[in-house]
Amino acid sequence: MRYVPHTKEEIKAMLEAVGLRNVDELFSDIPTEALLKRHLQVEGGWDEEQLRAYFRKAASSIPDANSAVYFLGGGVYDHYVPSAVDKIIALPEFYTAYTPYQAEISQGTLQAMFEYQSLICELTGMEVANGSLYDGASAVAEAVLMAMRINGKRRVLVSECVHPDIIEVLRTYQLGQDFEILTLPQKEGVTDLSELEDLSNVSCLVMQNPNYYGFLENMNQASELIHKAGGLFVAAVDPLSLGVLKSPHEYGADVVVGEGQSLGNHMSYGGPHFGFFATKMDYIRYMPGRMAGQTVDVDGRVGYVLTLQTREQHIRREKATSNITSNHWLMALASAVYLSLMGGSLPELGQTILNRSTYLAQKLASVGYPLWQRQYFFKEFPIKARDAEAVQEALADSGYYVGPVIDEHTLLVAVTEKRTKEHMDKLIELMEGLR
Amino acid sequence: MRYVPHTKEEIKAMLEAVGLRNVDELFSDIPTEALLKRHLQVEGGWDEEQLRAYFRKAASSIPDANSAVYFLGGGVYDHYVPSAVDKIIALPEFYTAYTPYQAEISQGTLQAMFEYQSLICELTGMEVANGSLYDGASAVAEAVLMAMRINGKRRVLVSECVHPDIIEVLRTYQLGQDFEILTLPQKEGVTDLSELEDLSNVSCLVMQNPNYYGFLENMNQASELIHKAGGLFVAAVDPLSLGVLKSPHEYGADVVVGEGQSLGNHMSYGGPHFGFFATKMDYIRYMPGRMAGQTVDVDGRVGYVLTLQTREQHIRREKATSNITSNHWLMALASAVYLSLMGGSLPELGQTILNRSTYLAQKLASVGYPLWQRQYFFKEFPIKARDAEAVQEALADSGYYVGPVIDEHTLLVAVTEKRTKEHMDKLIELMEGLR
Amino acid sequence: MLKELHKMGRRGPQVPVSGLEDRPISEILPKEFLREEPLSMPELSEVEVVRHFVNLSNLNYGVDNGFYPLGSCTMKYNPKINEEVAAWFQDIHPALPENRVQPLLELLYTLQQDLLEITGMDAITLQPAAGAHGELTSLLMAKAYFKDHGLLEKDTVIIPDSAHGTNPASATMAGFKVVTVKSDEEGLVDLEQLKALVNDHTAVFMLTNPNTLGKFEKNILGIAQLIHGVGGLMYCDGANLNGMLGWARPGDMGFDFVHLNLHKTFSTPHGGGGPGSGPVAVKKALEPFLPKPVLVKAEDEDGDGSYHWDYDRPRSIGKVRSNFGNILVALKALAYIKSLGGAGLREVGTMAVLNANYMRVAMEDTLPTAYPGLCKHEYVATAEEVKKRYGVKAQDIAKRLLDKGFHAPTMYFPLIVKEALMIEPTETETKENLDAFVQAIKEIVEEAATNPDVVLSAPHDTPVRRLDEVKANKELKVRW
Amino acid sequence: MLKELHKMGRRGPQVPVSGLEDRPISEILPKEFLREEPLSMPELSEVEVVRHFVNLSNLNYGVDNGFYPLGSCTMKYNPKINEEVAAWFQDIHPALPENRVQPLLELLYTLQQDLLEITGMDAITLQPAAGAHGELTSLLMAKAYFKDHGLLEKDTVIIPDSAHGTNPASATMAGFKVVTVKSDEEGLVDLEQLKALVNDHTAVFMLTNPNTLGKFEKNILGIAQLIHGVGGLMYCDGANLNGMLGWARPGDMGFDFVHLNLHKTFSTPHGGGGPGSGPVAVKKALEPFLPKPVLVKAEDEDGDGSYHWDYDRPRSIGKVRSNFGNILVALKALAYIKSLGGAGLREVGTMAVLNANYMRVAMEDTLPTAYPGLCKHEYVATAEEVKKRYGVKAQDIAKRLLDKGFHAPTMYFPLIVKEALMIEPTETETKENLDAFVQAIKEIVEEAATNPDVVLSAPHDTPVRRLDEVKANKELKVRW
Repeated sequence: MRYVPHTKEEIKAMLEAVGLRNVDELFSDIPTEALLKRHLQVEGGWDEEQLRAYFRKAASSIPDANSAVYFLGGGVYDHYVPSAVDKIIALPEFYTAYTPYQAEISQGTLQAMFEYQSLICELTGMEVANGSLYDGASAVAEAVLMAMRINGKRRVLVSECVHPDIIEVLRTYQLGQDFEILTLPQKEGVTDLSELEDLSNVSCLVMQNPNYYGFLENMNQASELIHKAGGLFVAAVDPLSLGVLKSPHEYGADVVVGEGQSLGNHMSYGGPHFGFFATKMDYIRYMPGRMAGQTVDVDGRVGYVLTLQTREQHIRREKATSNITSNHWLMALASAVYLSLMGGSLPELGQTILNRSTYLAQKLASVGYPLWQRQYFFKEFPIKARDAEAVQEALADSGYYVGPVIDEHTLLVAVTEKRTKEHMDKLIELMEGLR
Repeated sequence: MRYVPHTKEEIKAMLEAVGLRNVDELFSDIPTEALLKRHLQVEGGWDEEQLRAYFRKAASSIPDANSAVYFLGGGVYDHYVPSAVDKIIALPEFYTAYTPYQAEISQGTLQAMFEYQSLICELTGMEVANGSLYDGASAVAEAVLMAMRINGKRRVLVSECVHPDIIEVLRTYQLGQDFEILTLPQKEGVTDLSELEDLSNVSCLVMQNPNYYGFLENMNQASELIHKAGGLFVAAVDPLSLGVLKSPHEYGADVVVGEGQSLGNHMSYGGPHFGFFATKMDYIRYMPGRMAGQTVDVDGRVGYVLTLQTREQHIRREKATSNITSNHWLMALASAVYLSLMGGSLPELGQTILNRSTYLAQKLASVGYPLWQRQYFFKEFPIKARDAEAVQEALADSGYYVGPVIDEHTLLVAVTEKRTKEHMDKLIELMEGLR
Repeated sequence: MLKELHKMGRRGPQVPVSGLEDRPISEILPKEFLREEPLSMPELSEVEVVRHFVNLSNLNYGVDNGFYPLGSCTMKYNPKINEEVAAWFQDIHPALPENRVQPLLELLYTLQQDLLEITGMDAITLQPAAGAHGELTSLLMAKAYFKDHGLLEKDTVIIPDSAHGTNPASATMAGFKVVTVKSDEEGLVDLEQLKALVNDHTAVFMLTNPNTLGKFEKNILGIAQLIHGVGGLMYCDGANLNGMLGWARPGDMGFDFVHLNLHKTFSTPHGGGGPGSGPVAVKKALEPFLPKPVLVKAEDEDGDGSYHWDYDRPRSIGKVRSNFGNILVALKALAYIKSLGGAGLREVGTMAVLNANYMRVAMEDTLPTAYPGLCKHEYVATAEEVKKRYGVKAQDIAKRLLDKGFHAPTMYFPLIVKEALMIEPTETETKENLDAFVQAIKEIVEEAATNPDVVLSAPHDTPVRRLDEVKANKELKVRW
Repeated sequence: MLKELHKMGRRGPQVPVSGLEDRPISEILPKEFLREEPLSMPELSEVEVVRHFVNLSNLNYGVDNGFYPLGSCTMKYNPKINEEVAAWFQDIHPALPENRVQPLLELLYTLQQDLLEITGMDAITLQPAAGAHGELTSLLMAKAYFKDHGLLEKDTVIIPDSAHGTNPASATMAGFKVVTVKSDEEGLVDLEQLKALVNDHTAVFMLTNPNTLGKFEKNILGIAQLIHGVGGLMYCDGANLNGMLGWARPGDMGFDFVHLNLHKTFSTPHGGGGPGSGPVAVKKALEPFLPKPVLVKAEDEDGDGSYHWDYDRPRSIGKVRSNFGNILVALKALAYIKSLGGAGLREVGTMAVLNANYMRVAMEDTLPTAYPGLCKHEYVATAEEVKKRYGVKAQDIAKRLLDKGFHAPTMYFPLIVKEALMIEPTETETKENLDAFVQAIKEIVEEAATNPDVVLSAPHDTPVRRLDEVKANKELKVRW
């Protein structure tokens, strides 16, 4: 049988050693009423060729980024993944290991985690980072919970321009906590910072930059505002934008989180990706998640261990900073490899994305799809269309994909460094034809 | 620039260290007349996304075994390759190493080579094997050259039923050597062993089993015959058949060679595959190619080295047993992994291939495509058709491929363990419709 | 270290070309949006990056290197075919219109149906990213359920003292009070104490079954009755499902919800710390509260199905993460399930339990099981006696095992066992490997008696030797 | 060892199912064809096989582990993208009708055209499987060429004493007599001796240029004139093409044919011993003799091309192997060429030569170059002085380098240099790596002076230590 190496003779010998007559007796501690009296009705027992045929049939009929042209955005993007990234995270010693509990035989994971943390710190300008969380949305929720742990206040301000998934996840996490969420309204595509009245007992303000629409927020003003009110500034950012956009450190963010997919991870129909989490040294003991730290071994050699484990659930149980244990390390490792390969090119990358997306936005406007709002943007932007869904469907029939659809008359268009002039000109032509 | 890590400052510093003013001076030893005065006219300088687009465009428009159904044979077959095989030969320490000249840091390659040799010996029943040659056809040529080195005779008998590529390669190698090739005619699809008259000074007899047509030869009789004449028996075999077919040892072969593709290697439009080469201990010093041997290190620990290197070109130069140096080790490694995974299943594999191919041959005969000759076969068989090429083309339009075409009225049909009843029934239906 | 390989101006792969003319960034964005602080990234060539990480990988130990009996982690073999087929889906965007991804949705729906059959439950979400995330999701659903039923007094979660730390941590995050119930002398929930603890405040009883001692909670039916009797919910931490796979189902023994760890029972690799996947399967009563969207199948008049992400779930707790779940992990699990089928899954359960019991018995003389008798997928040995006699602790034994080429068992867990070594062999290990491990344990205990220093100072043959965790915590060097 | 993991009845992956009823083999084939001897294969589970080979791989050292200055082997970085894109072509059968594989043939034709431009030649075959195979192919073509011209006296191949061993071995296989020409004090072909050796019997002069000392044969034009003067052919062993890539072309300096090593100059990985690929490019005069089939392009009236395997080559030497060549290797080389383009290829040549010269100069004080002065892609240092002084040989230095994390240079080659260490850094190495290697050499020579035992008994930190080759040769244990 697949993956079970035992021969019949061995099974017999092992049962004898245990003092049992048959395998049924291995389950004699399960009450008869709870025992399954039949086989599971699960189709299977397939060989590898059957598996390949089954999965290939499905895969080959989906317009993926290799057969279609994606201008899709909304938090997940068709970015360039260097070939070396995939090869490295497929190394068996990386992907078949568990969490590095035995540090002496896990230095590969631990050093890479230390390096990942360092890279995230350099990118965001923050002082410390953890070893990853599940995704960008849950990272925001964890950031908010941390802010409340830090300052004990129970009101949270969230811009309505952050990704709806973030707001929704935050509201879900709120079910278990006693705090209030106040939203800052959107005005002309960006957060309206003018309507804040009662800023008492505000733990933190959550802003996203570029925001859900791809528009750039006034992060300086937001930061000033919340700091005046005595709260923490939580910034959710696209890490790939930080080669050109102001770093969170520059506008005084206290916690920087975000979705890491753009850093060398595939789209994977939405997951697995990872969330990154960086903050100030002062808050390190309030942080959720794993962290690697440098130390020495008994011979004085430099090595790495999981550190500050006393924050974590397996030590602190109900008093832990979070319940997280398995995070999304392999995806964070991919980003560490990505940043090692492309880190020096991030300014160039940011610039070309700006250049491409600006080109497309201007051209689309010229053929009748103006920007929904006149704001500065990075990588993606919302356009107006008479019937957004109809446009999306019609383009899909030509193998071109835009979206997601924001409302009946608005849809997002994202332009990564994989989209060439040729792709864009074709899209423009197709869309012009749809008017 | 891609793959060159030097910064401008470094280049300057390095030139200075060498005492040169510019890079042109690095090439001052090349006569001006021989210097290229322009850039190479080679299109390129592409990034990875351009490379992907370029190669994907070509790959996606070819009917490969994942999008089409292959009944193609003639020496290369659409066999099942277990997923683990591909993952293992892609391990960087295996595929980015050179020939194991520094044994102490090449034990991975060397032990695997020792194991590969052992597996080939077990499979063929022979005593020794080398670490691979280029392919089956060149392996036959090397076997013939070895036979002549051993017994000094200069006439070589070759059945006309061996693969035409083998005969052709042998004739090419003959250009450099002083020997005579005598062919044994084909009769009813197998070698006619009755017409041998002058067997004087015959160095060896080359037979293939299953032969080019897929038919089974009378290897016992051939072996007896050549041995009576004092020559060596060179058997070219399909290693995958040896789970069920008589082993070369059983019919007394002196040299066993063959194409190893069927053992875990992809078709790759014909290469790279590998040739295996096994013989008797008596002939080990006459063998071409690399070989790993077991030994111990200074601490008495078991280890492996390249052995009998004194046969080889880098030591013996013009007196070497062959000029071969780089062989096809990685492909042979794939076969070692394959045999480790599937070795115990070879009898079952042989049986199912027999069962499938017999089923198809009978059904095709029943719809008007009889066997070209009534002989026993393994895996592939020749059928008669009014217009073989027309049949091939018509099937190709439905995504079904048979062949190669042997002559206007005959084509080969191969049935591997990847061809299901469903595939075969569809082929039968299509072919019936073509009559 | 990466940073030390840095050289300003060096580059890895090129940024893909656009075909557009370059425009200076100042023409595109006002300065106020632009970075002024220099960006300090290591600048490296591709070969240096590859070597760095290849060599790092060789300092690691994975399932592909050897035996990994890390208790409660179910470190079984990760089949290569699963990696191969899942990768075919890696370049799909989650915002693709539903009508373009039907074949993928069908795969995910099939996985859902298979997991429901495996657990004996009625409805499921693939959304949670990991086991702990599944726990949190479940407890938030419980919260919503009680609120929906107007049972606002339901504020307490009861958790055995042998439970994973995630259980109380998740309960806290979900806003419940945590009450601990002790284990009895058999290593099972102390029924008497449980009865005393259960009352109208009891919201959820979180039970890992088989538990972390590897024991099947044989009183499970009675426990369920007790909890249900006060209107509480029975939650199954499914981390240990491998110990009863194909033999018994949470849904048949009174559990109302359960999370699965696809990266344990269903062989998806753990990746050195994730990504996992923690689907939650529930009974009908909890279905309305599942996170949205829920993947549903609609059948047309011809019986043909189409698949939809259902967002119209008014009582849903909402999303617990962005998008739909760890899809590639889910596909690997589906490949695993399809490679086994019903009979194969049961054989997995059988052999996981046989392997554990075989080792347990073989080790009994050397390191006795804390709670003797039949176990399921794992058991917990205690080094208490060895420590008393020779001063050699569980950790020392664990470290010495590294020298002998094994990964160590889980140490010092569960907390109720002194000098605990929690051993889970999984079904993919050969008898020879089990024998070799038992032999290694015997040798170490022998060493403890005759030459304790070699054990106390272990490991000796690892890339680094024993590391100073106190220094790491004190000096907190967590970045370059 | 694999065999020791064997357990009768254990199985790896399943044989794919057929959907047919099983038939006993005796119903299909008569007994005379069937195996009677038992087949003794190791029977293993998939996890054991994977672990075995993963752990073996970790005993190896590849370019992805570190610096690999193995002279004449051009161990440059193997870009991962090349592996990725070539794999897309792995499941194509060579008997597919030509009209179904036009896009692939176009790629191969493009590679041919690019290699012709790179070498300055007129026609090419991709068929040879390796460098030595390319040599043999070339010499058989020469044989056919002379026969075709009725020049039967052409029976001798002249080869410098610094040449790779494959040159004379290939000449012998092609049925030529071999005559050796010495190197002069500059490490170049001794012109005077060459003149004395050249006569009407001279068929081919096989010259490696740049040669194995890393020297460009500056008299190449005169040599070509000399050989052509007697009707002989100039053959270029292109193993060292990296040393003049983009700067000079064999076709522009009088060579009539050249083989390329795609696994050297064009970055395709060596795989621990192949597969390589050894295309042969020729001048017009030799084109008729190329192995068949030859890949040709036919242009229709619209200028659209179609590609064909041309078998109608009456003067061809015939096939040198089955099928068309090592296609996947060729595609990796094409990806490499396309990633670089003309300017990039020239930069490769430049930096390969700069790296070699930089190291040469840096090492001069420690291990002097056998033939001083400008080199191309490699140079040969001699440990003769170190041996005389301290008794430490080139091999000892090589083995000690392994301890310091480097692969060793090629040892004891070319044969004309005593205690030779042949060093080829390639262009993909950083200056830091070169400096570190030079530093290591310095340390070793220092050790040789102060503590020679540590060098003589090296390596110390490798998976095994120095191995007994004599025993291996004597006892000949070459299988289990």
